[in-house]
Amino acid sequence: MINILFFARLQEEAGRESLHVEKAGYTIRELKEWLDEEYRLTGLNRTMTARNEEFTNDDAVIADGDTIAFIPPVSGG
Amino acid sequence: MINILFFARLQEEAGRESLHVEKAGYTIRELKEWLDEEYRLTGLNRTMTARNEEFTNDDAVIADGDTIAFIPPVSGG
Amino acid sequence: MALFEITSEPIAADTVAGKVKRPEAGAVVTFSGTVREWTNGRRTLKLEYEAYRSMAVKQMERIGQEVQDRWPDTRTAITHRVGELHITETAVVIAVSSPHRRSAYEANEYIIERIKELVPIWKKEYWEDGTAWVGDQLETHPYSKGGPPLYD
Amino acid sequence: MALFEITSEPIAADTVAGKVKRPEAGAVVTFSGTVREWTNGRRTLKLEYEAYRSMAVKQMERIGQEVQDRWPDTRTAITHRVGELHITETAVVIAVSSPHRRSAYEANEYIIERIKELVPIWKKEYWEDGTAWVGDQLETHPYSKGGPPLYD
Repeated sequence: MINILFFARLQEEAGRESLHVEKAGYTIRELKEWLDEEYRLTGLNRTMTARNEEFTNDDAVIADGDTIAFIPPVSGG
Repeated sequence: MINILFFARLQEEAGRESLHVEKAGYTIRELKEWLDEEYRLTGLNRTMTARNEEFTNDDAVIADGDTIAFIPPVSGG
Repeated sequence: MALFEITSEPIAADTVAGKVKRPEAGAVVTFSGTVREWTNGRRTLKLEYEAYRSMAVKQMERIGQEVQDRWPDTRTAITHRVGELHITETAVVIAVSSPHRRSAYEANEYIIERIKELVPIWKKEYWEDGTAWVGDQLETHPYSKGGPPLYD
Repeated sequence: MALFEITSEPIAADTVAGKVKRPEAGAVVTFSGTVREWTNGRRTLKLEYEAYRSMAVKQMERIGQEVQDRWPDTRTAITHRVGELHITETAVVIAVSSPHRRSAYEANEYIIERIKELVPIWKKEYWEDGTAWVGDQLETHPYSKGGPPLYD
Protein backbone atom coordinates (compact mmCIF):
# COMPACT_ATOMS: atom_id res chain seq x y z
CA MET A 1 0.00 0.00 0.00
CA ILE A 2 1.10 3.56 -0.66
CA ASN A 3 -0.31 6.77 0.73
CA ILE A 4 -1.15 9.65 -1.65
CA LEU A 5 -1.66 13.23 -0.42
CA PHE A 6 -3.46 16.03 -2.25
CA PHE A 7 -3.24 19.75 -1.48
CA ALA A 8 -4.77 23.05 -2.52
CA ARG A 9 -6.59 22.89 -5.87
CA LEU A 10 -5.78 19.20 -6.34
CA GLN A 11 -7.42 18.42 -3.03
CA GLU A 12 -10.57 20.26 -4.09
CA GLU A 13 -10.57 18.45 -7.45
CA ALA A 14 -10.02 15.02 -5.92
CA GLY A 15 -12.56 15.76 -3.22
CA ARG A 16 -10.25 14.16 -0.67
CA GLU A 17 -7.03 14.74 1.24
CA SER A 18 -5.53 11.30 0.75
CA LEU A 19 -5.83 7.97 -0.94
CA HIS A 20 -4.48 4.51 -0.04
CA VAL A 21 -3.77 2.33 -3.06
CA GLU A 22 -1.77 -0.75 -4.08
CA LYS A 23 0.67 0.96 -6.43
CA ALA A 24 4.10 0.00 -5.10
CA GLY A 25 6.45 -0.58 -8.06
CA TYR A 26 4.88 2.20 -10.16
CA THR A 27 7.00 5.15 -11.19
CA ILE A 28 5.71 8.62 -10.28
CA ARG A 29 4.92 9.10 -13.99
CA GLU A 30 2.83 5.94 -14.09
CA LEU A 31 1.02 6.95 -10.91
CA LYS A 32 0.20 10.35 -12.42
CA GLU A 33 -1.16 8.68 -15.57
CA TRP A 34 -3.30 6.35 -13.49
CA LEU A 35 -4.64 9.24 -11.37
CA ASP A 36 -5.40 11.25 -14.49
CA GLU A 37 -7.51 8.40 -15.91
CA GLU A 38 -9.15 7.39 -12.67
CA TYR A 39 -9.82 10.75 -11.04
CA ARG A 40 -9.59 13.22 -13.96
CA LEU A 41 -7.11 15.39 -12.04
CA THR A 42 -5.98 18.23 -14.31
CA GLY A 43 -2.56 19.78 -14.38
CA LEU A 44 -0.69 16.89 -12.75
CA ASN A 45 2.04 17.55 -15.31
CA ARG A 46 2.57 20.97 -13.69
CA THR A 47 2.72 19.44 -10.25
CA MET A 48 5.84 18.63 -8.28
CA THR A 49 5.99 15.40 -6.39
CA ALA A 50 7.39 14.60 -2.96
CA ARG A 51 8.18 11.11 -1.77
CA ASN A 52 8.39 10.83 2.00
CA GLU A 53 8.61 14.63 2.31
CA GLU A 54 11.48 15.14 -0.15
CA PHE A 55 11.05 16.40 -3.70
CA THR A 56 11.51 13.67 -6.28
CA ASN A 57 11.07 13.27 -10.04
CA ASP A 58 8.81 11.39 -12.44
CA ASP A 59 11.23 8.48 -12.90
CA ALA A 60 11.37 7.58 -9.22
CA VAL A 61 9.95 4.17 -8.37
CA ILE A 62 7.49 3.99 -5.51
CA ALA A 63 8.13 1.51 -2.69
CA ASP A 64 5.58 -0.09 -0.43
CA GLY A 65 4.76 2.22 2.47
CA ASP A 66 5.85 5.40 0.69
CA THR A 67 3.92 8.63 1.10
CA ILE A 68 3.57 10.41 -2.24
CA ALA A 69 2.43 14.04 -2.14
CA PHE A 70 1.47 16.11 -5.16
CA ILE A 71 2.67 19.67 -4.72
CA PRO A 72 1.00 22.29 -6.91
CA PRO A 73 3.08 25.46 -7.41
CA VAL A 74 3.67 26.78 -3.90
CA SER A 75 2.73 30.30 -2.88
CA GLY A 76 3.80 30.73 0.73
CA GLY A 77 5.56 33.76 2.14
CA MET B 1 24.89 85.77 22.83
CA ILE B 2 25.34 82.40 21.22
CA ASN B 3 24.81 78.97 22.72
CA ILE B 4 27.51 76.30 22.28
CA LEU B 5 26.80 72.57 22.86
CA PHE B 6 29.36 69.84 23.53
CA PHE B 7 28.80 66.09 23.22
CA ALA B 8 30.57 62.80 23.89
CA ARG B 9 34.33 63.16 24.32
CA LEU B 10 34.22 66.93 23.77
CA GLN B 11 31.76 67.26 26.62
CA GLU B 12 34.08 65.32 28.91
CA GLU B 13 37.05 67.45 27.83
CA ALA B 14 35.20 70.74 28.23
CA GLY B 15 33.77 69.55 31.52
CA ARG B 16 30.43 71.06 30.54
CA GLU B 17 27.45 70.52 28.27
CA SER B 18 27.09 74.08 27.05
CA LEU B 19 28.57 77.54 27.03
CA HIS B 20 26.98 80.96 26.47
CA VAL B 21 29.34 83.49 24.91
CA GLU B 22 29.28 86.79 22.98
CA LYS B 23 30.63 85.51 19.66
CA ALA B 24 28.01 86.57 17.14
CA GLY B 25 29.78 87.61 13.92
CA TYR B 26 32.49 84.94 14.25
CA THR B 27 32.80 82.26 11.62
CA ILE B 28 32.70 78.64 12.79
CA ARG B 29 36.43 78.47 12.04
CA GLU B 30 37.16 81.46 14.28
CA LEU B 31 35.00 80.02 17.03
CA LYS B 32 36.93 76.72 16.85
CA GLU B 33 40.24 78.60 17.08
CA TRP B 34 39.01 80.55 20.06
CA LEU B 35 37.78 77.37 21.83
CA ASP B 36 41.05 75.64 21.11
CA GLU B 37 42.99 78.45 22.80
CA GLU B 38 40.59 79.02 25.64
CA TYR B 39 39.57 75.46 26.54
CA ARG B 40 42.33 73.28 24.97
CA LEU B 41 39.73 71.15 23.19
CA THR B 42 41.55 68.65 20.99
CA GLY B 43 40.40 67.36 17.66
CA LEU B 44 38.01 70.21 16.86
CA ASN B 45 39.33 69.96 13.31
CA ARG B 46 37.84 66.46 13.12
CA THR B 47 34.53 67.68 14.42
CA MET B 48 31.44 68.51 12.41
CA THR B 49 29.44 71.55 13.33
CA ALA B 50 25.71 72.10 13.44
CA ARG B 51 24.06 75.49 13.54
CA ASN B 52 20.50 75.40 14.82
CA GLU B 53 20.39 71.62 14.34
CA GLU B 54 21.54 71.56 10.71
CA PHE B 55 25.06 70.63 9.62
CA THR B 56 27.07 73.63 8.49
CA ASN B 57 30.67 74.38 7.50
CA ASP B 58 33.65 76.34 8.83
CA ASP B 59 32.93 79.43 6.75
CA ALA B 60 29.44 79.97 8.13
CA VAL B 61 29.00 83.18 10.09
CA ILE B 62 27.32 82.89 13.47
CA ALA B 63 24.32 85.10 14.21
CA ASP B 64 23.13 86.30 17.57
CA GLY B 65 20.91 83.66 19.19
CA ASP B 66 22.36 80.77 17.18
CA THR B 67 22.94 77.39 18.79
CA ILE B 68 26.26 75.92 17.66
CA ALA B 69 26.84 72.21 18.37
CA PHE B 70 30.13 70.39 17.87
CA ILE B 71 29.48 66.90 16.56
CA PRO B 72 32.32 64.40 16.99
CA PRO B 73 32.16 61.45 14.55
CA VAL B 74 28.81 59.85 15.22
CA SER B 75 28.44 56.17 16.13
CA GLY B 76 24.76 55.48 16.49
CA GLY B 77 22.98 52.48 15.08
CA MET C 1 11.97 26.40 21.07
CA ALA C 2 11.61 25.41 17.41
CA LEU C 3 13.52 27.57 14.94
CA PHE C 4 11.29 26.47 12.04
CA GLU C 5 7.58 26.44 12.70
CA ILE C 6 4.14 26.29 11.13
CA THR C 7 1.44 27.76 13.32
CA SER C 8 -2.24 28.60 13.12
CA GLU C 9 -1.88 31.36 15.71
CA PRO C 10 -0.98 35.02 15.03
CA ILE C 11 2.80 35.55 14.80
CA ALA C 12 4.67 38.18 16.80
CA ALA C 13 7.84 39.16 14.94
CA ASP C 14 9.59 39.87 18.25
CA THR C 15 9.07 36.25 19.32
CA VAL C 16 10.75 34.97 16.16
CA ALA C 17 13.55 37.54 16.43
CA GLY C 18 14.07 36.54 20.05
CA LYS C 19 15.04 33.03 18.93
CA VAL C 20 18.09 34.28 17.03
CA LYS C 21 19.41 36.93 19.44
CA ARG C 22 22.78 36.11 20.98
CA PRO C 23 25.79 37.92 22.44
CA GLU C 24 27.85 37.52 19.23
CA ALA C 25 25.19 39.14 17.04
CA GLY C 26 25.00 42.88 16.52
CA ALA C 27 22.27 42.77 13.89
CA VAL C 28 18.87 41.14 13.58
CA VAL C 29 16.99 41.55 10.30
CA THR C 30 13.34 40.54 10.32
CA PHE C 31 11.02 40.17 7.35
CA SER C 32 7.27 40.06 7.86
CA GLY C 33 5.08 39.11 4.94
CA THR C 34 1.68 40.65 5.52
CA VAL C 35 -1.65 40.32 3.74
CA ARG C 36 -1.95 43.10 1.18
CA GLU C 37 -5.32 44.49 0.19
CA TRP C 38 -4.59 45.40 -3.44
CA THR C 39 -2.69 43.40 -6.06
CA ASN C 40 -2.67 44.65 -9.66
CA GLY C 41 -5.84 46.62 -9.02
CA ARG C 42 -7.70 43.63 -7.58
CA ARG C 43 -8.96 43.77 -4.01
CA THR C 44 -8.25 40.92 -1.61
CA LEU C 45 -10.77 40.32 1.16
CA LYS C 46 -8.88 37.58 2.97
CA LEU C 47 -6.44 34.74 2.35
CA GLU C 48 -6.37 31.13 3.35
CA TYR C 49 -3.03 29.38 3.78
CA GLU C 50 -2.71 25.62 3.69
CA ALA C 51 0.49 23.68 4.36
CA TYR C 52 1.85 20.18 4.07
CA ARG C 53 3.03 20.79 7.59
CA SER C 54 5.63 18.10 8.24
CA MET C 55 7.26 18.60 4.84
CA ALA C 56 7.08 22.39 5.15
CA VAL C 57 9.07 22.24 8.38
CA LYS C 58 11.61 19.92 6.74
CA GLN C 59 12.00 22.29 3.78
CA MET C 60 12.43 25.29 6.07
CA GLU C 61 15.13 23.36 7.92
CA ARG C 62 16.76 22.62 4.57
CA ILE C 63 16.76 26.34 3.75
CA GLY C 64 18.22 27.02 7.20
CA GLN C 65 21.04 24.62 6.36
CA GLU C 66 21.68 26.32 3.00
CA VAL C 67 21.92 29.65 4.80
CA GLN C 68 24.30 28.20 7.37
CA ASP C 69 26.53 26.98 4.54
CA ARG C 70 26.54 30.32 2.69
CA TRP C 71 26.62 32.68 5.68
CA PRO C 72 28.19 30.64 8.49
CA ASP C 73 27.95 33.44 11.05
CA THR C 74 24.15 33.76 10.82
CA ARG C 75 21.39 32.20 12.87
CA THR C 76 17.91 31.80 11.33
CA ALA C 77 14.33 31.30 12.52
CA ILE C 78 11.19 31.09 10.38
CA THR C 79 7.54 30.92 11.39
CA HIS C 80 4.79 30.57 8.79
CA ARG C 81 1.14 30.85 9.63
CA VAL C 82 -1.68 28.78 8.15
CA GLY C 83 -5.46 29.19 8.16
CA GLU C 84 -7.54 32.26 7.44
CA LEU C 85 -5.72 35.60 7.42
CA HIS C 86 -7.10 39.09 7.04
CA ILE C 87 -5.64 42.30 5.60
CA THR C 88 -2.41 43.43 7.39
CA GLU C 89 -2.10 40.14 9.29
CA THR C 90 1.30 38.47 9.20
CA ALA C 91 1.69 35.28 7.14
CA VAL C 92 5.41 34.70 7.63
CA VAL C 93 8.26 36.02 9.76
CA ILE C 94 11.90 35.41 8.91
CA ALA C 95 14.53 36.47 11.46
CA VAL C 96 18.27 36.35 10.85
CA SER C 97 20.97 37.48 13.26
CA SER C 98 24.64 38.00 12.49
CA PRO C 99 27.65 39.75 14.03
CA HIS C 100 27.66 42.34 11.22
CA ARG C 101 24.54 43.46 9.39
CA ARG C 102 25.37 42.73 5.74
CA SER C 103 25.00 38.96 6.01
CA ALA C 104 21.76 39.29 7.99
CA TYR C 105 20.18 41.34 5.18
CA GLU C 106 21.50 39.05 2.44
CA ALA C 107 20.50 35.82 4.12
CA ASN C 108 17.07 37.16 4.98
CA GLU C 109 16.27 38.07 1.38
CA TYR C 110 17.64 34.73 0.17
CA ILE C 111 15.32 32.89 2.55
CA ILE C 112 12.11 34.52 1.37
CA GLU C 113 13.05 33.70 -2.25
CA ARG C 114 13.67 30.08 -1.29
CA ILE C 115 10.46 29.80 0.71
CA LYS C 116 8.54 30.83 -2.38
CA GLU C 117 10.27 28.10 -4.38
CA LEU C 118 10.51 25.20 -1.97
CA VAL C 119 8.13 25.20 0.94
CA PRO C 120 4.81 23.38 0.41
CA ILE C 121 2.46 26.14 1.51
CA TRP C 122 -0.42 27.38 -0.62
CA LYS C 123 -2.39 30.55 -0.55
CA LYS C 124 -5.99 30.84 -1.66
CA GLU C 125 -7.06 34.36 -2.51
CA TYR C 126 -10.57 35.52 -1.73
CA TRP C 127 -11.14 38.50 -3.99
CA GLU C 128 -14.25 40.61 -4.23
CA ASP C 129 -15.03 38.76 -7.47
CA GLY C 130 -13.90 35.20 -6.94
CA THR C 131 -11.31 32.86 -5.42
CA ALA C 132 -8.19 31.08 -6.66
CA TRP C 133 -5.21 29.14 -5.45
CA VAL C 134 -2.34 31.52 -6.17
CA GLY C 135 0.39 30.27 -8.49
CA ASP C 136 -1.78 27.44 -9.70
CA GLN C 137 -2.74 28.89 -13.05
CA LEU C 138 -0.87 28.56 -16.30
CA GLU C 139 -0.46 32.32 -16.67
CA THR C 140 1.39 32.77 -13.39
CA HIS C 141 4.43 30.62 -12.70
CA PRO C 142 4.12 26.99 -13.69
CA TYR C 143 7.09 24.90 -12.59
CA SER C 144 8.33 24.50 -16.14
CA LYS C 145 9.59 28.10 -15.94
CA GLY C 146 11.80 27.63 -12.93
CA GLY C 147 10.37 25.74 -10.02
CA PRO C 148 12.14 24.05 -7.16
CA PRO C 149 15.17 21.91 -7.90
CA LEU C 150 14.57 18.19 -8.00
CA TYR C 151 16.02 15.91 -5.39
CA ASP C 152 16.26 12.17 -5.93
CA MET D 1 2.60 58.26 17.19
CA ALA D 2 6.02 59.61 16.22
CA LEU D 3 7.69 57.85 13.31
CA PHE D 4 11.15 59.08 14.38
CA GLU D 5 11.99 58.79 18.03
CA ILE D 6 14.77 58.87 20.60
CA THR D 7 13.90 56.99 23.77
CA SER D 8 15.58 55.92 26.98
CA GLU D 9 13.23 52.93 27.35
CA PRO D 10 13.74 49.43 25.89
CA ILE D 11 12.53 49.20 22.28
CA ALA D 12 10.12 46.52 21.04
CA ALA D 13 10.68 45.95 17.32
CA ASP D 14 7.00 45.03 16.91
CA THR D 15 5.98 48.47 18.15
CA VAL D 16 8.15 50.19 15.55
CA ALA D 17 6.99 47.79 12.83
CA GLY D 18 3.39 48.45 13.82
CA LYS D 19 3.82 52.11 12.87
CA VAL D 20 4.45 51.27 9.20
CA LYS D 21 1.91 48.49 8.64
CA ARG D 22 -0.89 49.38 6.22
CA PRO D 23 -3.28 47.61 3.83
CA GLU D 24 -1.16 48.49 0.75
CA ALA D 25 2.01 46.93 2.21
CA GLY D 26 2.80 43.25 1.81
CA ALA D 27 6.28 43.45 3.33
CA VAL D 28 7.79 44.87 6.48
CA VAL D 29 11.57 44.68 6.93
CA THR D 30 12.89 45.44 10.38
CA PHE D 31 16.49 45.94 11.42
CA SER D 32 17.47 45.74 15.07
CA GLY D 33 20.94 46.84 16.06
CA THR D 34 21.84 45.01 19.25
CA VAL D 35 24.75 45.27 21.66
CA ARG D 36 27.41 42.75 20.66
CA GLU D 37 29.70 41.25 23.24
CA TRP D 38 32.81 40.75 21.08
CA THR D 39 34.36 43.14 18.55
CA ASN D 40 37.73 42.27 17.04
CA GLY D 41 38.49 40.00 19.98
CA ARG D 42 37.70 42.69 22.54
CA ARG D 43 34.92 42.12 25.05
CA THR D 44 32.26 44.75 25.61
CA LEU D 45 30.65 44.88 29.05
CA LYS D 46 28.07 47.56 28.27
CA LEU D 47 27.50 50.61 26.09
CA GLU D 48 26.32 54.10 26.77
CA TYR D 49 24.51 56.02 24.05
CA GLU D 50 24.24 59.79 24.12
CA ALA D 51 22.24 61.87 21.63
CA TYR D 52 21.76 65.47 20.65
CA ARG D 53 18.11 64.59 20.83
CA SER D 54 16.32 67.37 18.97
CA MET D 55 18.84 67.33 16.13
CA ALA D 56 18.88 63.53 16.02
CA VAL D 57 15.12 63.49 15.45
CA LYS D 58 15.48 66.13 12.72
CA GLN D 59 18.20 64.10 10.99
CA MET D 60 16.13 60.93 11.17
CA GLU D 61 13.25 62.85 9.59
CA ARG D 62 15.64 64.03 6.88
CA ILE D 63 16.64 60.41 6.19
CA GLY D 64 12.95 59.49 6.11
CA GLN D 65 12.46 62.15 3.43
CA GLU D 66 15.41 60.85 1.40
CA VAL D 67 13.89 57.38 1.52
CA GLN D 68 10.50 58.72 0.46
CA ASP D 69 12.14 60.39 -2.55
CA ARG D 70 14.05 57.26 -3.60
CA TRP D 71 11.45 54.59 -2.77
CA PRO D 72 8.11 56.45 -2.93
CA ASP D 73 6.05 53.40 -2.03
CA THR D 74 7.76 52.83 1.34
CA ARG D 75 6.85 53.98 4.82
CA THR D 76 9.59 54.31 7.47
CA ALA D 77 9.85 54.44 11.26
CA ILE D 78 13.03 54.66 13.35
CA THR D 79 13.51 54.47 17.10
CA HIS D 80 16.95 54.89 18.67
CA ARG D 81 17.63 54.27 22.31
CA VAL D 82 19.95 56.28 24.55
CA GLY D 83 21.43 55.61 27.98
CA GLU D 84 23.09 52.49 29.31
CA LEU D 85 22.64 49.29 27.28
CA HIS D 86 23.75 45.76 28.04
CA ILE D 87 24.71 42.83 25.82
CA THR D 88 21.89 41.76 23.42
CA GLU D 89 19.79 44.86 24.21
CA THR D 90 18.45 46.77 21.21
CA ALA D 91 19.98 50.17 20.40
CA VAL D 92 18.04 50.95 17.24
CA VAL D 93 15.08 49.62 15.31
CA ILE D 94 14.39 50.57 11.70
CA ALA D 95 11.10 49.44 10.15
CA VAL D 96 10.20 49.87 6.48
CA SER D 97 7.02 48.68 4.81
CA SER D 98 6.32 48.49 1.08
CA PRO D 99 3.86 46.81 -1.27
CA HIS D 100 6.61 44.52 -2.60
CA ARG D 101 9.57 43.37 -0.58
CA ARG D 102 12.56 44.53 -2.65
CA SER D 103 12.21 48.21 -1.81
CA ALA D 104 11.67 47.48 1.89
CA TYR D 105 15.01 45.62 2.06
CA GLU D 106 16.85 48.26 0.04
CA ALA D 107 15.47 51.23 1.92
CA ASN D 108 16.13 49.57 5.27
CA GLU D 109 19.79 48.99 4.53
CA TYR D 110 20.16 52.52 3.15
CA ILE D 111 18.74 53.93 6.38
CA ILE D 112 21.19 52.22 8.71
CA GLU D 113 24.08 53.46 6.56
CA ARG D 114 22.72 57.02 6.71
CA ILE D 115 22.12 56.87 10.46
CA LYS D 116 25.77 56.01 10.94
CA GLU D 117 26.75 59.05 8.87
CA LEU D 118 24.26 61.71 9.86
CA VAL D 119 22.51 61.25 13.16
CA PRO D 120 24.17 62.87 16.19
CA ILE D 121 24.26 59.87 18.49
CA TRP D 122 27.42 58.64 20.19
CA LYS D 123 28.32 55.33 21.69
CA LYS D 124 30.75 54.92 24.55
CA GLU D 125 32.19 51.41 24.84
CA TYR D 126 32.91 49.96 28.26
CA TRP D 127 35.39 47.17 27.61
CA GLU D 128 36.95 44.88 30.17
CA ASP D 129 40.09 46.98 29.82
CA GLY D 130 38.94 50.56 29.35
CA THR D 131 36.41 52.91 27.79
CA ALA D 132 36.23 55.02 24.63
CA TRP D 133 33.82 57.02 22.57
CA VAL D 134 33.53 54.95 19.42
CA GLY D 135 34.47 56.62 16.14
CA ASP D 136 36.25 59.41 17.94
CA GLN D 137 39.77 58.17 17.42
CA LEU D 138 42.02 58.91 14.48
CA GLU D 139 42.38 55.24 13.57
CA THR D 140 38.67 54.63 13.10
CA HIS D 141 36.71 56.89 10.78
CA PRO D 142 37.53 60.58 11.03
CA TYR D 143 35.25 62.76 8.94
CA SER D 144 38.02 63.57 6.50
CA LYS D 145 37.56 60.07 5.05
CA GLY D 146 33.91 60.44 4.21
CA GLY D 147 31.67 61.92 6.83
CA PRO D 148 28.27 63.48 6.46
CA PRO D 149 27.62 65.86 3.60
CA LEU D 150 27.72 69.54 4.48
CA TYR D 151 24.57 71.62 4.37
CA ASP D 152 24.74 75.42 4.27
